Amino acid sequence: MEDIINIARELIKRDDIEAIIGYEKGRAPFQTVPFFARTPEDCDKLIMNSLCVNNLVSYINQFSGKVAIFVKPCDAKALVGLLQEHQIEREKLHIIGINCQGALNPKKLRNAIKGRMVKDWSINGDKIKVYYESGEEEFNIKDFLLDKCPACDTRTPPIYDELLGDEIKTADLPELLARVKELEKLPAAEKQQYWNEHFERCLRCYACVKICPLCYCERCFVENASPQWIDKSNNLKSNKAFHLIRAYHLAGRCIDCGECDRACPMDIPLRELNLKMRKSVEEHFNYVPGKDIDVPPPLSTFKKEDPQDFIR
Amino acid sequence: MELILKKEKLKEFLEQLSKNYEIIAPVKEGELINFKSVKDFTKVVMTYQKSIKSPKEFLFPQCEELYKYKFSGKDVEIKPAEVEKKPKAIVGIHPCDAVAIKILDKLFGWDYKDELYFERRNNTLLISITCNTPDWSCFCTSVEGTPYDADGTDIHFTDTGETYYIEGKSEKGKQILQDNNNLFTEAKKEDKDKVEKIKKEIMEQVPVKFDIKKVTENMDCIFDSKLWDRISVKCIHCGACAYLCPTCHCFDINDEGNYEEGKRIRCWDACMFGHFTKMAGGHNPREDEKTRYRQRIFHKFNYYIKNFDTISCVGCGRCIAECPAGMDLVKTLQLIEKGAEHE
Amino acid sequence: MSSLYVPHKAIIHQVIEESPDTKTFRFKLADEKLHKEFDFKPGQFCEFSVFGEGESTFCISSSPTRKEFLDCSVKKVGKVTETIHKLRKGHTIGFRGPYGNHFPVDELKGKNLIFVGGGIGLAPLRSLIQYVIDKREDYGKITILYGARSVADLCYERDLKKWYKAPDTDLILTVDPGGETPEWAGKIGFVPTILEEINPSKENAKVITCGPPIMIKFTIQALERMGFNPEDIITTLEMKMKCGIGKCGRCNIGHIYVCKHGPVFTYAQIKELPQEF
Amino acid sequence: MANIGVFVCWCGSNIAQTVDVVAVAKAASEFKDVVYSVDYKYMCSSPGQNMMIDAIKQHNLDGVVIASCSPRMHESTFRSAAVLAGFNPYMVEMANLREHCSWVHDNREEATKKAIELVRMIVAKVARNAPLNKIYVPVTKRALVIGGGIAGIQAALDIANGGVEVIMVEKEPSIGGHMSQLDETFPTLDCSQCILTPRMVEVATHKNITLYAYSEVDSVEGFVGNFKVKIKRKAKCVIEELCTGCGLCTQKCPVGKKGEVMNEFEVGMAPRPAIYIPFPQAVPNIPVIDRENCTYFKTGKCGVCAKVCVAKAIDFNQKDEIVEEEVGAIIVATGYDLYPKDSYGEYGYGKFKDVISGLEFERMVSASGPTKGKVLRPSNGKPPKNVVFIKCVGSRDEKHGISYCSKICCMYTAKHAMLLHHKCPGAKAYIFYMDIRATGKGYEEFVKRAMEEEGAVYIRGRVSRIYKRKDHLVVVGADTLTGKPVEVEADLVVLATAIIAKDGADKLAQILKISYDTHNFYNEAHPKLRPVETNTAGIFLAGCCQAPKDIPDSVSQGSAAASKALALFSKKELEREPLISRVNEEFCVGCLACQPVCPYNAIEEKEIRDRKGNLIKKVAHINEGLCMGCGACAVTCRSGCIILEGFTNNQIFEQINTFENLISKFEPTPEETVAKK
Amino acid sequence: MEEKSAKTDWEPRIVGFVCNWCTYAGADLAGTSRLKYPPNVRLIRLPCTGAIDPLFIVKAFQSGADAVLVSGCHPNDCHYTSGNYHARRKLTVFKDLLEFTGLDPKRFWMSWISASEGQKFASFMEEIVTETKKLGPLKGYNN
Repeated sequence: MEDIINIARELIKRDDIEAIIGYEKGRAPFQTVPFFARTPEDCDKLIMNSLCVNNLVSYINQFSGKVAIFVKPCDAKALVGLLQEHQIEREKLHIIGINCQGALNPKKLRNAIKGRMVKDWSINGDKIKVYYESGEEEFNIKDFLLDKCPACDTRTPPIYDELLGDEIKTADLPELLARVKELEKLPAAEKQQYWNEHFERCLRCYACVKICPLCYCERCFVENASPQWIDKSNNLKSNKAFHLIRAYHLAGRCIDCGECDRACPMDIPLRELNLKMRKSVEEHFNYVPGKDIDVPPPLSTFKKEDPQDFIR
Repeated sequence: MELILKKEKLKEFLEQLSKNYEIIAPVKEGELINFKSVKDFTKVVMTYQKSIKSPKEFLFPQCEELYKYKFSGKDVEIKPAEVEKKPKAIVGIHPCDAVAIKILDKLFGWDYKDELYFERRNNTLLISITCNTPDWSCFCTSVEGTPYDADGTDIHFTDTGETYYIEGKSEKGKQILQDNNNLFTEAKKEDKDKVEKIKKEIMEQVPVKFDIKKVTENMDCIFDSKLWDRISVKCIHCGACAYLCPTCHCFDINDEGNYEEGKRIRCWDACMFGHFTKMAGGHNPREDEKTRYRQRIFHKFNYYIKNFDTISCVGCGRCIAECPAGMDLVKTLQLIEKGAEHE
Repeated sequence: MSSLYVPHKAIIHQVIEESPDTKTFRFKLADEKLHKEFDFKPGQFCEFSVFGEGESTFCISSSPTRKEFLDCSVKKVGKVTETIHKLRKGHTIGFRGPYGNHFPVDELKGKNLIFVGGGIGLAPLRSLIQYVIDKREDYGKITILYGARSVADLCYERDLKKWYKAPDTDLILTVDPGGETPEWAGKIGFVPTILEEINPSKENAKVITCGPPIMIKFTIQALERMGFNPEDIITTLEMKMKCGIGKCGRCNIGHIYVCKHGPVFTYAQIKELPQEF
Repeated sequence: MANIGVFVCWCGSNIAQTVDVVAVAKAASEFKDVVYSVDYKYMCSSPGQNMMIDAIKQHNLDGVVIASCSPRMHESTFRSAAVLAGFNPYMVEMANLREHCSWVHDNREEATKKAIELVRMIVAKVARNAPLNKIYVPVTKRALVIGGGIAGIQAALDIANGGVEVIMVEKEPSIGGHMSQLDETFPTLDCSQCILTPRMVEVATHKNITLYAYSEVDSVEGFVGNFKVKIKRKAKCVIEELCTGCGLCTQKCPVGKKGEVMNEFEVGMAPRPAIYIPFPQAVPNIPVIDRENCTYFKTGKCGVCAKVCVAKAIDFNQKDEIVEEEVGAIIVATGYDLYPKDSYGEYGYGKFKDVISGLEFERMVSASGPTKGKVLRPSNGKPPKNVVFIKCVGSRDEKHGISYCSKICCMYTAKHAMLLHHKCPGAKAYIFYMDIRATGKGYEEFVKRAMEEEGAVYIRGRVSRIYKRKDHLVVVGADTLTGKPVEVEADLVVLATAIIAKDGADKLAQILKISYDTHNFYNEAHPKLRPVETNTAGIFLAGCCQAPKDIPDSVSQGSAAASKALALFSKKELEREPLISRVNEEFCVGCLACQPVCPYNAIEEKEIRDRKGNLIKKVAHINEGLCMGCGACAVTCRSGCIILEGFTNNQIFEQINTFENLISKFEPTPEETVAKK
Repeated sequence: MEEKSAKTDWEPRIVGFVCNWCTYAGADLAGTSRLKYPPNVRLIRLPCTGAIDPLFIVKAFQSGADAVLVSGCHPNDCHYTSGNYHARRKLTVFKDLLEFTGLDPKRFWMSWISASEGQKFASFMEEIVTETKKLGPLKGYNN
């Protein structure tokens, strides 16, 4: 923690840095929220731990000047995507890479404490310690990891200007696409039922779109009134259309930060759709997003020998 | 009129009620609690922390048809929408959500009475329940509400452990209790005391976070404060807060259909969306995130008072708990409480 | 049910091309009886529907003193207006209204009226001008200053000719520099400049102005310089509207709902509002 | 909201027989926006067109739907007619009631129902059409001809003679192509060189032609009328201006004497030096140094050529050079290659010296060839007695070779048989064939002559294998006419190997952005009606790069391509269809996902600046000269900021949406009925 | 819905998005060759398969299509050189997504049909209609 405050303090003193994008502690137990430090004093509020879940890169373009940003591997992969798609200028960024061993799901933790009032919490190694009004309790971090984390193969950001700690290699990860494969096995009718139940719930609040670091369109297709491809009514028909196209637009681009999943107030498993697209793009075109800035996105290009078994 | 209902008799009570009413009650959907039209009353969850959506959608649906149109030759045929006539009973509504309905009444009733809303409203029975499981985001007590005071509802429940303590609030509510007399027993003094104790305990769980009087007083001089720039940066401009809010009521009117026929619908809209106030020519009076967030806060804590003599926030905390970007209304109001100078 | 939002059918009777991007649609409510009973005041607006496209808000640009038809003038700016521009005689549209407040026609009685309009901003003024001309004896001297970017952009040519001949009425036309044609006999210059040039008397006078925001801004500045009281300057505001009846929540400026409390405001009232329009 | 007129065509009985056209017109009259609906016997006839023109005026129409045949048939007819009525042609659309309905269905009721829906879809589309105006682009009046074979030469000369400048790019050191390798040509047996050489010289000396030999097209940018071409001029290491073409250097060059470098022109049958002129009549008649085999370049020592050159024309320091040319049209005449030698193992090509290709035979019989016109067995240099010719080697063989017919082999094999007869009196020609295809003028007679007068033995059947027996080759096959096996003891076997696309044809196609088929032959715009145009405006095809051809065909195509180019140059400005993509800059975020999908490189990054010059944002911009209107960018844009004029999202949307109409929304859906109860 | 499928006279509705140069022309050829196929298909003509947005397909399902067909030029034959390759990529992943969310794979068809393959067009239409009939009306897209 000292580290990041010191780094931030040094950076903010530089003339060319307008703000430092990081996290501060939120009011709720286990909550961290995005924070923008503009003065050395602000920097003292910065924190960095495995409860820092938000993907911060979408905030970069809120600032006109150069910013420094703390990035976890997820955020860094999003950066790669944005650089690839000309959405941010590399020169206007100072990237501080943070290794990640998996982030925690604050909601899960809140459920675990069963409504007790939390005074404070701290993270030590693979344990999280919770201090109540009276007494304290310790939990194993690995029981509270976000769904995306256990199978994540990127523990060190793929892009950074400075890295806190040493690069981490991964081994023996669980299957990332296990859930997708499980769903794929369902008969068509069950798949449809599964997704219809989820889509039916959709509020169309577009939190999934707005939180997504790669959904940067000035006008989302769903907002396009000419023509109004997707009705504004939130019925199954248009919700489904919205989600299908949303997922399709992220095909070959989604870097699996899971922010949509987290943002969705209605608990729609959006990440499963995104992972399916990831699987599809990887299987057919041998492409994994978030790795290489200089390669065009897979759906903007082609190979003559692309598979076409399904085409008659 | 205070009665006691054994918990196991709730099902029976709802069954009786369902003879005349469609029962809307909280049920579990995955991890979420949500109000739904219920037929299997064993699924009803009366004691819950926070329903993900407020039941406002049963009075003011997210999307509703205003009328249908159909071209025939050069002429258009128009067929106004009709609201289904069957009365609804919203069971298990928390006091905050119940208060919200009163707030909505004002807006839909001023000048032009919104018939679609009131047709439903007048056909809806509200059965509230004391909220005994507030969470960190709740702040009803800070906005002049309580977790147990359900003004404006017809019947109020309080979960006392083994039984429900039931108060008939409106004439309609009292009549219903009367009609189902056989299900209840008369409440005794110790029951009453118990309920009072519960209320006190819950109040302690929802400490007052700010002085709402001071906040509203300060609003008028804080419009141009730099505060808004600071707070709003984090906001990602989704509509989650507005759509989950029990008092938000902004809507959009749209035509849906094909080239020859369709319907005009109104559906919820949110002032956080960029295109909300964007005019056809491209001008947008609330172009940036700052003005949009400020509009939201001002609408709830200033404009609404000026027009309707009440704030339009009930402290349910949904906007805080569900904000994906960690925006915190309580923090904003605390800043406003401190005044413009403190930034 | 839901009659609040259900429009009346109206039939386009005539389409008048006012300028390259503006057309006036003259229509009649399909229901004869309803049309006869229909009443409104100058300055009020309506919701104009093209079924399948949506609704748009326009002021009624005709005067309630001339009841045969209702007029709406529409500038092509977006999806709905683009479709409106495709309307022809005989097409059916939807109409609901009138909504909002109106010009204080009673308060204006006996006053000298100065109308300052720019471009399509003349539309709401036209309703009032026709009204006062039709009730000529109730009002004092009338001065109309109307300008547009170019000669082609001047709207309501036929009305302008009539106003020119109306009793005790001054009509001054101007076009922005560069917008004139060789035959142009009117003034050349921006509306606020010409306003100061003709310098109408502020005695017993009320100014009613409408036009593009930038014109209004400088016109008001000019009027203040000329000593007009903010209370005597009247204008109409434009905000995005959907319902038109104070529900949908997007036309408010501060606690003021433009659709309910407006669209007509005095400059004195506007000064009190948050500058968010 | 529009005034749309619907014109339902009977097409005589073609439509009316199956579709109740009166019912269609009546149904259409009730569609939204349709103010006029009529049926007529022949809409495309002059009275039919006039009917449309009159209705446009009379009913103040702003949209027209012609419900008749395929738009591919008559769209331009009706659009042109609309122009006569002063009506925007792009407000006319067609519903295909003939090819897509009346001709493919029997049931009158169903076909009529479908016809009504087809009309409804197009009515809905037209209601969303917007008037469009043609795009005009200036034309650079210069042409580029790629390839200096006979097709390219013909095209270049025709254009140059038409008074237009031509740039000719030839890959080899000399123009002339394959034709210059031939001896005599069928069916007249006139000397190939004799007729070709004057034309080659004409190219070299024509004031309107600039010849870049030993050069290649490096890149092409721009669009019809405005191409920018970069041409790589490979270093010849000989200064052209100084060289007198005396040939002394080529004689003194120490390389090639031992046969270590073989002459490509002689199909590898003779050696050549490192500095060489491919053949004596080469144009330009200037040697080039083959740097790969030149001793000086390999070791830094030698320089004999420089020493003997009186004109001091040798320059070892010459570098490849890129020249830029601006042209308005491009003619591609890059020719062909032959099916690779080693592909037919069973015929022993490469294994047996006495198995040669047709082209090798051609060089052998040529007076200027390696054997000075004598037919000799490569194995022992003696004249052969029996020569077997095998046709369709590679051609018409889907299993091992290619599916198509190489077109010229039947004829040249007959010619070879004759030449053998002339040059080697007493030698016998055996020809194994599948069919004899002799469809040109005088061709059939020519083949007949070979059979009857020149004694060629035609055996119908395929050769199964060739093996060596002592000094001879035994050709084993079957005569499918008699059904008996055949064995010929041959001294020489000549294979009529297939014509295949030029090596690198696909690469050039990608540079030019023209399409090519699975065999890498270039695609013409229309197989019948636009045989010399490509789908890329301003690029034309001539000769074998499009498909196998004989000389007369190549020449006529060269002339045809030239006339297309000249027609293009006859206008000051080019008129282009406005059906191209446009970017909505208000919402474009400049992700440029559209850029790589554009096959024409028409998408550029554009900076949007405010009045003070500050950069607001970068957006995609479409060069309307380059855009061909494929629409790939439009669907790649996630936020729908790109629309394709003529096929806008609004138009497509309405077409799809109209579909929903079957269930009227005024009848309650089952759910609604239940809810009401 | 149930009511609809119970009807025996139900006919599937099929929307085809086809390119102007190959499949539309192939359909024309089917016409000029007088080949017969069921009348359930409505073709929407586009310049190229590369100009087909998955939104079109979703919209078609929403609008009551029981099956959707996309067809264009064979690889290498694209009038615009590469539109069909781009379409192939885009629709490969989109098809995966449709199937993942429960659409029967037999409701989305893609094919290469050239201008000379009138016969292929006709028999393909025949097959799609037959297969779709087996599946019954599509549910879950049109509510």
